[in-house]
This record gives sequence, C-alpha cells and structure tokens, in this order.
Amino acid sequence: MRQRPLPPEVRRQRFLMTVANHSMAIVLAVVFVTPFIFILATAVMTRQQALTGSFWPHPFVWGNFIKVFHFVPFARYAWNTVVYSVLATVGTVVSSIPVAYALSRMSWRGRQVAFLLVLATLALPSQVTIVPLYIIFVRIHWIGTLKPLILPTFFGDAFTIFLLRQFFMTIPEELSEAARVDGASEFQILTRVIVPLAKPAIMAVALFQFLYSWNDFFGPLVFANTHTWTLAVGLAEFSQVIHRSVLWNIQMAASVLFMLPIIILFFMAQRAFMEGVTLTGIKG
Amino acid sequence: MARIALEGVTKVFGHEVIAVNDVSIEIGDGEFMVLVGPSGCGKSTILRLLSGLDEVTDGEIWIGDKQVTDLPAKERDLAMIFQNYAIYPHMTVAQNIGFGLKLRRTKKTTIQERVLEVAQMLGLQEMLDRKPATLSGGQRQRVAIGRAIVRDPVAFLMDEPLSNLDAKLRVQMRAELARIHARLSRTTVYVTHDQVEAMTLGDRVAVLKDGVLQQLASPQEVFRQPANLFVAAFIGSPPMNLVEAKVGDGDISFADYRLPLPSGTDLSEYRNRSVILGIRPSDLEDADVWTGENRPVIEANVEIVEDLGTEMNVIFSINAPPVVTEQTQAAEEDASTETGIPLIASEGTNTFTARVDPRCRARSGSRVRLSVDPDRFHFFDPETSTAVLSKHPAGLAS
Amino acid sequence: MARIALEGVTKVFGHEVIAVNDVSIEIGDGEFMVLVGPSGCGKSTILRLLSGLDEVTDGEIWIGDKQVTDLPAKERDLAMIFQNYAIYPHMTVAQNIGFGLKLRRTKKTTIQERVLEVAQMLGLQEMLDRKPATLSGGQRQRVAIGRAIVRDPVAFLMDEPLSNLDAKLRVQMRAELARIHARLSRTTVYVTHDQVEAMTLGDRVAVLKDGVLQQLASPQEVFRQPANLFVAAFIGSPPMNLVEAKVGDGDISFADYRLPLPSGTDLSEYRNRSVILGIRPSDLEDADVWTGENRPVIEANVEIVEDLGTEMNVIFSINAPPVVTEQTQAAEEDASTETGIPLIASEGTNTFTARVDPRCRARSGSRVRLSVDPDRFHFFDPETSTAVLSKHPAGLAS
Amino acid sequence: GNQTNTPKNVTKSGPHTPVTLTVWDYFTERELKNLADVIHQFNKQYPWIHVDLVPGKSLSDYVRGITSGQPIDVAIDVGPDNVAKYCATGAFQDLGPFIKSSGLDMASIFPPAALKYTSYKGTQCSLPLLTDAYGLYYNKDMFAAAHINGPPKTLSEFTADAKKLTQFNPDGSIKVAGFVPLAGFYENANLYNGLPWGTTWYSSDGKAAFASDPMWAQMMEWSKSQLALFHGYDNLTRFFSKIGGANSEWSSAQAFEKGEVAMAFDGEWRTAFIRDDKAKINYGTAPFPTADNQTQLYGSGQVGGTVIGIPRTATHPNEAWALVKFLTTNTKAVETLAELLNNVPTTYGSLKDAKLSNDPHFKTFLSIFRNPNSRFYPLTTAGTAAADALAAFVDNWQAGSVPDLQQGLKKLTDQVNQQLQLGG
Amino acid sequence: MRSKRRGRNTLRLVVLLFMAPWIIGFLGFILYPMLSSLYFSFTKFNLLQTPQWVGFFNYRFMFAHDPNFWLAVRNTLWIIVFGIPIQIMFAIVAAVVLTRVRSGSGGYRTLFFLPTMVPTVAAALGFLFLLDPSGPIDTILRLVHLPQPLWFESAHWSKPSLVGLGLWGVGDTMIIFLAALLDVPKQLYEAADIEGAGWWQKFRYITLPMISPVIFFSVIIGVIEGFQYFTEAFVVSGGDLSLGAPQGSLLFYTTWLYQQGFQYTNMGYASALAWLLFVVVMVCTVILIKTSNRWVFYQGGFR
Ligand SMILES: Nc1ncnc2c1ncn2[C@@H]1O[C@H](COP(=O)(O)OP(=O)(O)OP(=O)(O)O)[C@@H](O)[C@H]1O
Ligand SMILES: Nc1ncnc2c1ncn2[C@@H]1O[C@H](COP(=O)(O)OP(=O)(O)OP(=O)(O)O)[C@@H](O)[C@H]1O
Ligand SMILES: [Mg+2]
Ligand SMILES: [Mg+2]
Repeated sequence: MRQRPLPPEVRRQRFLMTVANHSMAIVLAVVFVTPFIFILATAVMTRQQALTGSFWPHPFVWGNFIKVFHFVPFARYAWNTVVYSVLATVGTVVSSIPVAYALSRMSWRGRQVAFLLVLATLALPSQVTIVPLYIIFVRIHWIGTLKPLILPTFFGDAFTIFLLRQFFMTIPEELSEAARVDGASEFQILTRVIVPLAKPAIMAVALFQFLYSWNDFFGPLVFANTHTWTLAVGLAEFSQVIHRSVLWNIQMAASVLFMLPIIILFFMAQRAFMEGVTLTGIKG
Repeated sequence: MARIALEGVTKVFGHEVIAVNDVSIEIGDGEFMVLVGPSGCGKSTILRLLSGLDEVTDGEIWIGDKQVTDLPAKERDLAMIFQNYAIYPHMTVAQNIGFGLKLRRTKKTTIQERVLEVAQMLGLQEMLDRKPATLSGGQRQRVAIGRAIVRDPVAFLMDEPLSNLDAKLRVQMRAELARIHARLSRTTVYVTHDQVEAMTLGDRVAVLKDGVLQQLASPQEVFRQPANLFVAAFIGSPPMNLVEAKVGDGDISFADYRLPLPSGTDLSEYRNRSVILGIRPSDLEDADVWTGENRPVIEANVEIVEDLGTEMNVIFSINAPPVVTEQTQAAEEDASTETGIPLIASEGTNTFTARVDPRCRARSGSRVRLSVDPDRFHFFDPETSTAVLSKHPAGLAS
Repeated sequence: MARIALEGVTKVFGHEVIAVNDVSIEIGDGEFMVLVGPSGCGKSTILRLLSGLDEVTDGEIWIGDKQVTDLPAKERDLAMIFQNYAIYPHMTVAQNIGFGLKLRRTKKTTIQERVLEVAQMLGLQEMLDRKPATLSGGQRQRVAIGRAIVRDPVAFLMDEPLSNLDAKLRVQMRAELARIHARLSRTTVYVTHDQVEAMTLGDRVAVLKDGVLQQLASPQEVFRQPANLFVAAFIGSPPMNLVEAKVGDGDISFADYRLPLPSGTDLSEYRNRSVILGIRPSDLEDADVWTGENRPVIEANVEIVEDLGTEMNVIFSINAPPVVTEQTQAAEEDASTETGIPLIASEGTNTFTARVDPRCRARSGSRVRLSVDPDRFHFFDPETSTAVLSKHPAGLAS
Repeated sequence: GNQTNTPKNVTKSGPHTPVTLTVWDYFTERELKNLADVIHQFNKQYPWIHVDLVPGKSLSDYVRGITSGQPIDVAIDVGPDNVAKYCATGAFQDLGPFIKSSGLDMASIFPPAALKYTSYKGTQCSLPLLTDAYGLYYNKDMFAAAHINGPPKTLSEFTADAKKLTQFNPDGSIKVAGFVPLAGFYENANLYNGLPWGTTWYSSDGKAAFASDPMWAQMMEWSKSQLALFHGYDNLTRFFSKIGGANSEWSSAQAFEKGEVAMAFDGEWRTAFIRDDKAKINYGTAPFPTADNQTQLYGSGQVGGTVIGIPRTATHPNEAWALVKFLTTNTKAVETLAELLNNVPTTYGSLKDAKLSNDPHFKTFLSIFRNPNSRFYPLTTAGTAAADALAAFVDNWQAGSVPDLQQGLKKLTDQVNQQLQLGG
Repeated sequence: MRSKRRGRNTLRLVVLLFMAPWIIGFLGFILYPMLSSLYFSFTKFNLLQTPQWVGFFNYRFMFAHDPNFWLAVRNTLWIIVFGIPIQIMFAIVAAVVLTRVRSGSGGYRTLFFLPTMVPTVAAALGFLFLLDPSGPIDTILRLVHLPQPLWFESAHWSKPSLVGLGLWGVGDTMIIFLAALLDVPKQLYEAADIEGAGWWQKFRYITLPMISPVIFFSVIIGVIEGFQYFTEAFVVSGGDLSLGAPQGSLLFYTTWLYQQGFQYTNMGYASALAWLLFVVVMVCTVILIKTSNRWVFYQGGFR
C-alpha cells in the first residue's frame, strides 16, 4: 500500500525526536558500559599499565587470570560460593513454596497475622539477629563453616515467600477449586496445579536467591573463615592484601572471574530475571 | 445420578454477611434447576455450598440418600463448571479433561478412552494436544464441560458458564448445553443472572434475592405468575411497568387512566385502597396496528422510540410517581454498587415501556394509542409486595 | 459543532493489515452516526483516525471546513469516550472531569463551575470527591461522558461506551445517551457491535466488514433492506434464516417447501436458477395462533423451543444445506478466533428459527405450522451476495 | 576457662607419637613462605610435630576462632592490639608456667618494650615475634640543598627544617613538602600515638588522660601549626592526592621514595622498599625528634609487632609451647625471619645480627627498639578502640572540625573511658 | 450455628504442615535471636566471658558518649536522604528513555540492566579502581584539564562516589519502573492526548501518579536497605583495618555496628545498636506507609 507522503515539518520533527531519544539512550548505555570496559581491559594489562591509568592493554596479559589463582585460593572460594548458592537456593525454594501456598491459597484464622509477620521480617535488619545467631553457632561450633548460612534457608525466606505469595494470588482461585472438586488434595493442588503454573515465578525467586547468596558479603564475613570464605569476602579481603602491592590488574581479573558466572547466568535466563524483578515491583 | 436437596441452608460470611438465608430446595434426579437473581443474591454461594468448597453455617445438604453436609469437596463426586472455565492452562486439552480421572488413579488406557469419547461428543477431538491458550472462548468452555462430563459425576454444578462468551456464541452454547442435558439427563444446578438462559434452560427456576428464595417454579410460571414484586420486576426485559393504582368499583385507575378490572380477579379486599398494578411491555400494543381486538386503550406522549427491527420499544411517561420499593430497587440495580443513580428522565416521574409491533408509527414527541389486556394485569400488595393471585392465572388464558 | 467527513480513508497497519479500506463517510452537523460491524472490521480504527490518535495511510479527514488529516490529536478539539472509560484512576471525579479544562489553563473558578454543571446534568454531584475505584461501572461511564461534555468539543467519538456495562445498566445508559444527544445535539460518531444500540441510537448506521463500508443508511433501512447477505446476516437477532432456493414460475422452492413469490419482486433474471432467500425469524408466525391472515404455511418438526416469556423461539431443521458464504460466516463468527466449531446439531443441515407468539403450543419434538409473509422475503444473488431489490421495499408494506 | 594442667617440657629425644599443630597466622604470599621456611628448621628438631599453617587470619578472626572453640594450637597475630583482651580473658593461655618450666629469663632475652606489649597486668600470655619500629626518614640531598646539617632532634628544629625544605609552586600549591603532617598520611597515625611528646594515655586509675595530660594538647597544637606551614589542611590534602593518595604508600610512587617529601615518619621496612624499588634517593634514618621539653626521650620510638600465643583451645599446648619458644627465642630463627621479612628482630641475641646491624639505615631501628623509652601504646581490653578513637580525633582536629580543643579532648577522654568500660 | 467438624481439623493440620518451615524458622532464626539480642543489649558481652548485666549503659554510651555513633548516623542519613532520591530519579529517567526508544530498546535494556548483575563486591572493587587517583576516570579528567577529585580517598567525595556506584547498579529499580511505565494503560495517554495534553503534562499528571506505588515501593526498600548500607562502604574503605576511612566519612551505621561487635567484640553494645536500628527502621517504614496515601495512588488498595 502506498504511504501517503507526510508533510515535511511533521517528518522533520519526528526525525529529531527519534535522534534525541536514541542519543539519550546511547549516553546512558555508555555510562553503564564504560566501567565494564575499563575493568575488562585492566584485567588483561600489565601491573605497570594498570597503575598508570592506561586505557588499552598492550600487550594483552591473559595470564592474569591464571595468576589470580596464585594470589588467592580462588578455586576454593569459588567452590564455597557454589555450595552456598546452590544449597541456599534449593532450601529457600523448597521451604518457601508451601508457606506461600498456605498464605495465599488456604483460608485459616491467623493467616493475615502470619503474613504481616512475614512482611515485618522483610524490614528486619539482619544485624538484629546476627549477634545471637553468631553466639548460637559459636556454641555448636559451626563458625567457620557454611552451615550457619545454609541451614536457615531451609526454613523459608521472607522475601521469597512474599514474592511467591504475590504470584500465587494472581492464579485464579477457580483453578484450585476446580481441582478440589475434581478430587485433588491440597498437596496435589500445590504440586499439580500451582507449582506448574508458578514456574516463572519460582524460576525468578530461585535466581534471586542464587544471586543473593553469590553476592552475600555480611553473612560469610561474620560466619565463615578463611577456609570457607566465599568469593565475595575472599576478594574483598584479598583486595586489602594486594592493596599493599597495588595489583590492580590481578584484582580486576579476579573481579571478572567473580562476576562472569552471574553474567552468563543472566544472559541465559534474562527473561526470568526481568520478569522476576518486575514481580518484586507489582503491588508494592 | 441423584436428587440433591438443601434443607434450611444458611451461610454467613464473617459475622455479618448473610449470603444464603434458610434456603430449602429439592432438586429431582435429572432435573435442570436454574438459580437466578441479581448480583450478590447468593447464587454462587449456594453452588459452592453444594460442591463443598464452602461450609454451611446451618442446615443440611443431601446428595442422593447421603447427608454430605460435612463431606469435603473431593469426596462429593460432583462436577463444577466455572464462569471463567477454570481450565488448567499448563495442561493440554486431553490432560485437562483427564485430570479428574488421573487423580482417581484410573488406568491410563481407560483415561485415554474416556477422554476421546468425551472429546468426540464435544467436537474437541482435533485439539486434544493443544494448550488452552490457543483455544477460543467457546472451545475452552467445551473443555470445561468435557472435564465435568468425563468423570460421570452424580450432578453438574454450573456457575454462569456462558457469561464470558460473546452474544452470538452464548446463544450457540446455550443450545448446546440444552442438548447435552437432554442426552445425559444428569441432575444439574445452573446459576445465571441472564433471564434468557433461565427461561430457556431450566426445568425449574429458583429466584433469589439477598440470600432468600423468592419463587421456585417453572420458567413459564415465574414469568406469568411472579410471586412478588421483586420477581415481577426482575424477570422480563424490558421490565414490567409498575404503577400504584386505585381500585374502584370494577375498575382500576392510575395517572390519567381508568381501566376495567380483569374478570377473574378478586380485588375486593383492596377496594378504595391502592394496589400495585403491573403490565408487561409486551402486553401493551399499538392500538392502530392491532385493530382486531376490542380492548381498552390508553393514550400517551411518546418520549423515545427504540426501533429494534423486529419490534419497537415505545417509552412514555405517565403522570404518576415511580414505584420504588426495596424490591423493585433490588431488581433494577442488579449490582449492589449501583445505588441511587438519578436518571435524567426518571426523577419523580414514572416511565412506561411498550413493546409494540415495528409497524407502529409512533415517533419521539408524537402521541400513541396503546391497547391493554386486563386479563394480563398483575397485582401486588403495596405493603407486602406479594402477588395478589388471580383465580385463573393470567397469561394462560389465551 | 461541525460536520465530519472521511474521504477515501485507508489505514494499513504494518504492511499487510488493511484495517480500513477506502471508506468515505460524511457525517452531518449534529448527526448521530453509528459504526457497526463484527469484531476487527475497523470500527475503532476509524474512530482513532478521526481523533488523530492514528494516522491515515491514505485519504483525507475533514472536521468542519478544515482539513485535519495531519493535525495531532490535541489540536482537533474532539472528545472521545473509550470502551473501558479510560478515566484517570488517580484523580477524583471532579479532577477527571475538569482535567481538559485545566490543561487549557482555564480559571479555577470557571473549572469548578463547569464541572459542577456537568456533574449535575449527569447526576454525579454527590460523588465529585470520590476516586473512580469506588464508583460503579455506570458511574464511571458517566464520568467519562462528563469529561467529554465539559470541554464543549466540536464532536463526540464513542468507542463501544456501553459494552462493559451489564445488561440492565446498558439499557439505562443507552436511553441516557439518547437524551444527552437530544439535548446537546452535537455531532457524534458511535462505535458498537451491539445491534440494538445501533438500531436505537443512530440517525444513520454505517455497517462495516473487513474495513470496507457495506451499507450506510438509516437503521430501519439497514434492517429492512439489507444491502447484501452480510448485512442481512449480521443485523437482526436471532439472525435471518437463509436458504438457497430455486426460482420457479411465480413461485420459489427450497427443501420441501414451495412458496409463492411476492408480488412486487422481479426475479425473472433468476428463473430456474438459485437465489438466496432470507426470512427473518419474526416474519414466521405460528399459523395456529395467527389465524386471521391468509398466508402461506410451512410445516416443520420442532427441535428446540426457547420460551422467553414475551416470545418464543422455535428452532427447526429444514432439509437443505446451510448457506455458507464468506459473508454469512463473517457475520456469524463475529470473533475471528471462533473458527469451525462443529455444533452438534448444525452439521450439514440448515436450522431455521421462528420467533413466534408465546401462546404457541409447539414443544420439542412436536410439529408446528408456520405462516410466512412473502412480501417480507429477502433475496440475494448467490454469486455477488448483493440484495436483489424488490420494487417496493419489504417491511414498509404493512 | 583457663587451662590449668601443668606444662610439661617436650623433649627432643625419645619416642614420640606424631602430633599436628594448627597454627593460625596473618601471613600471605611471600611472607607465608618465609614463615614456612623457618618452621622447616623447627621440624628438623621436632620431626614428629607436623605444623599446619592456616594463613591470612585477621585481628578479629582470632577471637571468633577461639570463642567458637576451634582447635588452634598457636596463634600468630598481626599486632599487640588485642593482647590485653587475650590475657585478661584467658583466650590466650598464660605462658608463665611454660616459661618457668623451661627456665627462661625473659628480661635477659627480650627488650622491655617487647615484653610490655605482649603481656597485660603481669600476665605474659604472648611473646613477641619480630617487631616494627618507627623513626625519621630524611632526604640527604634536600638537606644539603637547604643547608641543614643533620636530622633534627627536637620538634622545633624539625619545624624549622620542614619549613626550609618545603617548596611551593607559583600557584601556591606544594611542590615538595618538608613533611606531611596529616594524620591520614601513610604511617602518621603511629606518630600521633604521641610518643615524641611523652604522652600519658592512662592515668594510674586506668582512666584516659587525654585531657589531663597537657602533652596531648601540645601535640595537637603542634600538628595544627605544622599545617600552617603548608597553607592549611586543604592545600596539603590536595598535595597528598596529587602524589597518589594513600594507596601510593605501597608502590614505587611513594612520596618519600619519589622525592616529593623531604622528611617522613615511617617504619623500618621502608628501607627494604627503597632498596627493592631502586628509588634514586640519598637518604638517612634517625629517631624521630622529640618535643622540646621531652628531650630525654630522644632515641626512642613506637615499637610493636607480631605477637604469638597459645589459645585456650589448643589441643597440644606442650608442643605448641615448643614451637612458640623456638620461633621467639631461637636466635637463628628470629634472625632468619627478620632478614626475610625486613623487620626488627625481637631478642637481644638476634639484635646483634650482623647482616641487619651492618645496614646503616636499618641500624637506627634496631637501636630504637632497644631504647628503654620505646613503647607500644598502652594496651587495654578494649583493643584498638582507644587508638581508633584517638586517630579519628586527630583527623578531625586537623580537618578543623573540632572547634574547642580542650572540650574536644574531654569528649575524647569520655568516649575512651566509656569504650574501656564497654570492652573491659 | 453448627459446631466445628472433621474437615476443619484436617485442613488445620495441612496448614500447619505447610507453614512449619516458616514457623520453625521464625521462632528459631528471628524471634529467639531478637529477644536474646534485646537481652544482650543490656549486657556487657565480649564472647570470651559470660554476659554481664549493665542496664542501660550501652544505650547511654550510644547517645551520650559515642561520637562515632552520631557520625555513623549522619553518614547513613546522608546516603538515605541524597542517595535514594537520586537513584530513583535516575532509574525513572532511564526507564522513560527505554520506553521512548522504539527500535533496539531490548538491547539498551540489557545494557542498562547488566551492571545490576555484577556482585556488589566486584562492583565496589571495580569502582575503587576506576576512581583511583591514578585510575582511568581521573586520567581522563586530567587529559581534559578538569579537576580530579580524590573520590574514595576524600572525605568530601567518598559518599557521592558511593552514590555513583549505586547508580551504576540501578538496573533492577529501573526495570521495575519500566514495567510500571508500560503498565500504565495506553488509553489514559490517548484520552489525555485528545484532551490536549503535551508530553510533560502527560508525565506530570498521568505517568507520575500512576507509577507512584512503585516509587513508594522503591523508597521503602531504599530506606530499609539504606539503613543497612554496608558492603560497598566496607570494600571501598579498604576493609577490616580501615573501616570508615577516609576520616570517618564512610563510617555507616552497620559499619560501626560490625566494628563494635565483631572487631572489638562488644557484643552487648552491638546488640544495642542493632535494636535501635530495628526500631528506627520499623518506625520509618510505618511513617512512610502512613503518610503514603497523601501522594501514592493505589489502584486496588494497599495489599
Ligand atoms: N468469601 C466471602 N467472604 C465474604 N462475603 C462473601 C464471600 N463470598 C461471597 N460473599 C458475599 O455473599 C453474598 C453473596 O455472594 P455470591 O457470590 O453468592 O453472589 P452471586 O449471587 O453469585 O452474585 P454474582 O451474580 O455477582 O456472581 C454477597 O454479598 C457477597 O459479597
Ligand atoms: N495497532 C495495530 N497494529 C496492527 N494491527 C491493528 C492495530 N490496530 C488494529 N489492528 C487490526 O486492524 C483491524 C481492525 O481493528 P479495529 O480495532 O479497528 O477493529 P474493531 O472493529 O474496533 O473491532 P472490535 O469490535 O473488536 O473492537 C483488525 O484486524 C486489527 O487486528
Ligand atoms: Mg456468582
Ligand atoms: Mg474496537
């Protein structure tokens, strides 16, 4: 179909608008991406280059990534991080699903109160509980292990419960009722109807928990020790050490190695991430 | 297959909301019972009480010879069809239909057979492997029906199953439901607030208001002999014209009109008092088109004419206040939120509607002569709002 | 106040979807024009083109004496009412109504005055400070109307403004819109796919299909002289009964019936060929009830009877294939997703509906005798689907 | 509670069941290797004692490790800050019985300062393992150019020299600083622990003396007057940032090494850095000058370093003692470690180490360590809290955010007293 | 009315079963620790010895004798008062830009969001390098003859630098805003278009009110997280040994809490700090929620 020619002033105005929008976007993109470029570039520089604020590596010192393993027990920290993240994710998801279900899809007295408590714990600074928990874990000799970090995740996480509940609420009540009339028990409704339908939300909360554990700093800082440090604490402490010798290149290489799995995960599950983040926003 | 009975069933939500108030209904084996009433009158609640999704506050529920009042939903062996279909979006059509059987640990092959059988009956065999998202509204409703049928339950409960469909499809599916019922003749309780569905599908109709049963009768009876003002105002579209009239000596007068009393009705009790007179719009006819019969005629100034092609609504004001009782309001508002919207024209004056032959020449602003049939008058007590029964029922006299 | 004109307007979405195809409509000053047609026929698109929300691909739009084709929406000074009201949920009723004035930097006191005035006209004065969430559907629609009225725009555009309301309210609001139009007599373009609205509200009706204008005429003419098979099948509920019939010598035959040709129609062109015969359900009457007139009678086996109280639908099969053309399908499906659902009964046979007097004694399975009025027959060319015009229009002959 | 079993000397001869000692230390990288080398020497004497080195422990790790009951046989802690806490609470075992059973005479082995900062209220719960000593680094070429003969001995001389040595750019910014008095500059925090002023941290009743000892105020005033030499705090800060900020301390961009600063307060390890960085400066080292009314202190300096102890959670305290004794008192071992780590050795015997004492730059620090007036700041059970508070105060004072000095010192006193109560 | 019966009891059992993880977790990991930390806050407790009751000593010390407490409070409030609004505004701008770019918005969105994925510690280390006086940013500034601030080493610039670090990772907030923006019914804009609104008027009168719940949500989360600000400050200050550097400008509330609790092992005082934090966070949250209905538009009521 032939397009009616637009009046030139309308066309020009539109063109300018598009240019303006894209310029804004590009400026922002540069702001967001530049740090990555510097970090990546520095990770493959020589020490001297990194120290003198060079912009481009010459030569490329890929060996920095190997060197990281000499300076820090990177492999051990990475393993600790993976153990913590995976177990915490499993624990959180498995324990939070039934709680979210009970809070959203079953009616019982006290439900509202319980939900308010869950919400309140969202605002509870972890510092309030960490001292006594620390003392408990001291008593049972768990300090220096990852157990104090992993065990609590098997008892439900407020944020996860909240998100799942919000999502479960959006699943029409009729579906559970249809299943109930069809002869399903509560457990069957949960596993056969709700969980399959909530897959995207479950994926999202799993990713969140994984990310949270991967990034967690305060927890391992307090509970773990040099053997059981995760990458987050390991690298932060490592940075103090190499600060003395100002090995920016090694430090950036370590940071790159640290963030890489997460970035890869992000690209693999970008949709779930975005949807999950959105989920946190809805219904405030 | 079984009869279903509610005995003095009451349901209170929280401490205040009496959703269902001492309702007793007995539904015969194989009967198609329609529950109808304005929004919030407790129709869905009754269905949910029957299904076991909610628990009665008081009263008893019987299915067949069993008292099931305390039985959880999964043990009642009923099937329910929901307004928004409630089919499982993550399952294929076949899985949806077979879900109930699977929960009962039926053999795989049996499930397959039954599902196929039902699908053929509903014309779904082509789409057994599709997910609901790819189905149209009508097809989804069919899946929901299939899911109900497949289990061969003792009864079907349907909660406004057609209200999410568009008008044309609704008419089609309505006919189809009638056919399915004819074929399976399973006890069915059907909730709607669409009168046409109520009138066309039900063996009997239960009209509810505020959780109280108003009338339980055949559709024809409900239409022709409404038990009270509420039923009269609720059933029929356009709604019955109502006016407060003075009963005289063998005649009755309202506004500027004086009309003879119908032969069979004894209104002696109301002589020189008021009674509420109801005339269905379809019982008013353009006297110029229907010249054949010798009926009383009233004249009116036409306000609006709505020409619907096959018939015509002639709307006119009469010089009398509108009948506003709690019952007529309940019937008009339909949604509890719609309180007190003063319509421009209806403030203070009473509007009548006549549904006449499209050949009627009336136009907005012109005058029209309308013939009325006193034999089809309805009378209601202004205090109690209940119908004043004529000796031989109006409408049956043709 | 102004006339509105579309001249050869075409709208193409992307490269493929021709939503509006070379449509020319001229709407007179103060006229109430209704656009009607099945879903997806381009009604909303036309409205959006008029309002300036979308841009035409080809053609011109005039408002008053001004060519506005390239003017942005905010400069066209029109008011639009959307199907879902599109009132600002975060503003109070008063703010909603006054928003357009505020944008024009009208004085605060003037805004207040105007808002109050409009609110009184619409019965909203009690709820000026409430947020839309606390309003009922009808009240929301009123707010949307108020927002449109307050600015005193040159014309109103309304896109299915009543379709989100429930049945009772829809009837009320329909009357109210008619009154408002009568009072303001502002040019109005009204989109609907509800025939009743189209028939009752429009000064003229434009029937659209697939973006192409099918007929542009008064509601009566559209109903009584449908320009083609599509209009015939689309307008009227239940829809017109259609059957392919053989034209004989002064008579016409289909299935087992042979009926006389109407006097005024010249079908000589079609002698010994087929023609499509259309009979509206309301033009079939129970011969036993209407004994008075001397019309031809057909006999049929009743399949289903739907008693609606004021009338009765008698559905029966006739021994002839259904008329399935692209046009009838378009009219029937209405929603493009509803393709090819085989209804249990309608496979291969043609079903007729007769809308008869409720005194009809027909019951499912019984036989019925129906009188027909050949003067009201409609004929369509089987190839072109266009109407074969009778010399004096059917239906006007009373 | 305290372990009360009587110590038993571990003999080198005879049959022994193999024992593994868990040793926590703060070392990393090269230094860790050096420690391992020395422990290898130990293993030659005690072949059945296997030492498991757990490196990279921070100050706070030890408390956590001990409170959580981890089996730590030997703890090598980075500084003396927590020693008071360890001794007072029994977190580290009292070494007295071990020392007695081994027949060691502490006073003849360790200089007094070292014994002081490894014990608390008479309980020797740790022993020193190498130390740092702080003194004055000065650029001889610049001194010559400014016609200054030798390192200053009093602060007024120092101030005069600093003034002479400072050069400004035409725009008023500093080109070369005679001295950078900022509290945040490199090691200056240790300077402002107040030794050159002979400050008293705590009066005899154990209460903080920041307000009551006038030397503190004098120190503060002095530091403020120094700022004036350089046209103020901001000018100096800008200079500091221009020369690379705090991070430059550990690189070849270090201001003294690059000749951007003529005099600096620094530790003994700087000599090794200068050597390793091949910095092209002609410099000398000397004790830091003292306040004019405290000349008797000249020659002393702040000292303090690694401490080693046996936590109460030790599973093999006797073997642990053998290791501690070896590391802290074996002259050869101490010498080796000191040479490798470029730190000051901690026993009289090792202080005579030829290699270290032949280095003229390093010699200064050996003598500072030996000086009876040298000291670490007084230990309390509050750990670093008091020193942290003081450092923050000096920083604020210099930045001009303390309006009234006496008032400020009173507040500081109060804060420290309370903090002592909190941690006591 | 009828008596309770069988169905109810099995349902209760199921509820209890489903809720069990959370109930145990709540009792064991939240309620008990909270109560015992309340107790500890009235004791002197260094882990090495048993707690010793000191009454209100910790609280008195906090308010009357601990300048670092007030410093930490000031720094923390600074981050909350300046950092959060700036972050939210930036997130809204970025989200609006995304909605306005038609082609390639997916790509931009990924780029804007990517930094959010970077672990906090890695991001902080990265910025530590970027903003080092000899790092790339100052190098560029030097090249273009602009002043080169000391960023994390200057008491004036350290907190703004942290805000910059926060802005870099604003992607998740941005995505929430993006979703909210896209969630505003298009018809509202069209209605406004027809009524004659320009783009700013549409933004001001429609967009902002419509996304106000999300703004509110971000503010609440921001405040709660702001009070617990820790990791970034810990890393850029240079870790354990130099908490709060430079010149205490990065001494945040939780930094001080950490230092008191886990470095000085003053567990009693740390507990007192934690409890005050808890009370303040709760009070702020409640105040925010209470005042929110003045400016937040809730579509369907709050929860
Ligand atoms: N779970 C509930 N809690 C409290 N009140 C309820 C609940 N369910 C229904 N109600 C109330 O009970 C009354 C009857 O509701 P019900 O859903 O049965 O009406 P309905 O006739 O089905 O209406 P509709 O035609 O709108 O579906 C209403 O007043 C409703 O507000
Ligand atoms: N923005 C768009 N992009 C692409 N196609 C569109 C767009 N808007 C409408 N269409 C297409 O144009 C045709 C006409 O759509 P339009 O909305 O005008 O129909 P309608 O008559 O208003 O239907 P309905 O009764 O469902 O509202 C449809 O085929 C529709 O899919
Ligand atoms: Mg209902
Ligand atoms: Mg439309």
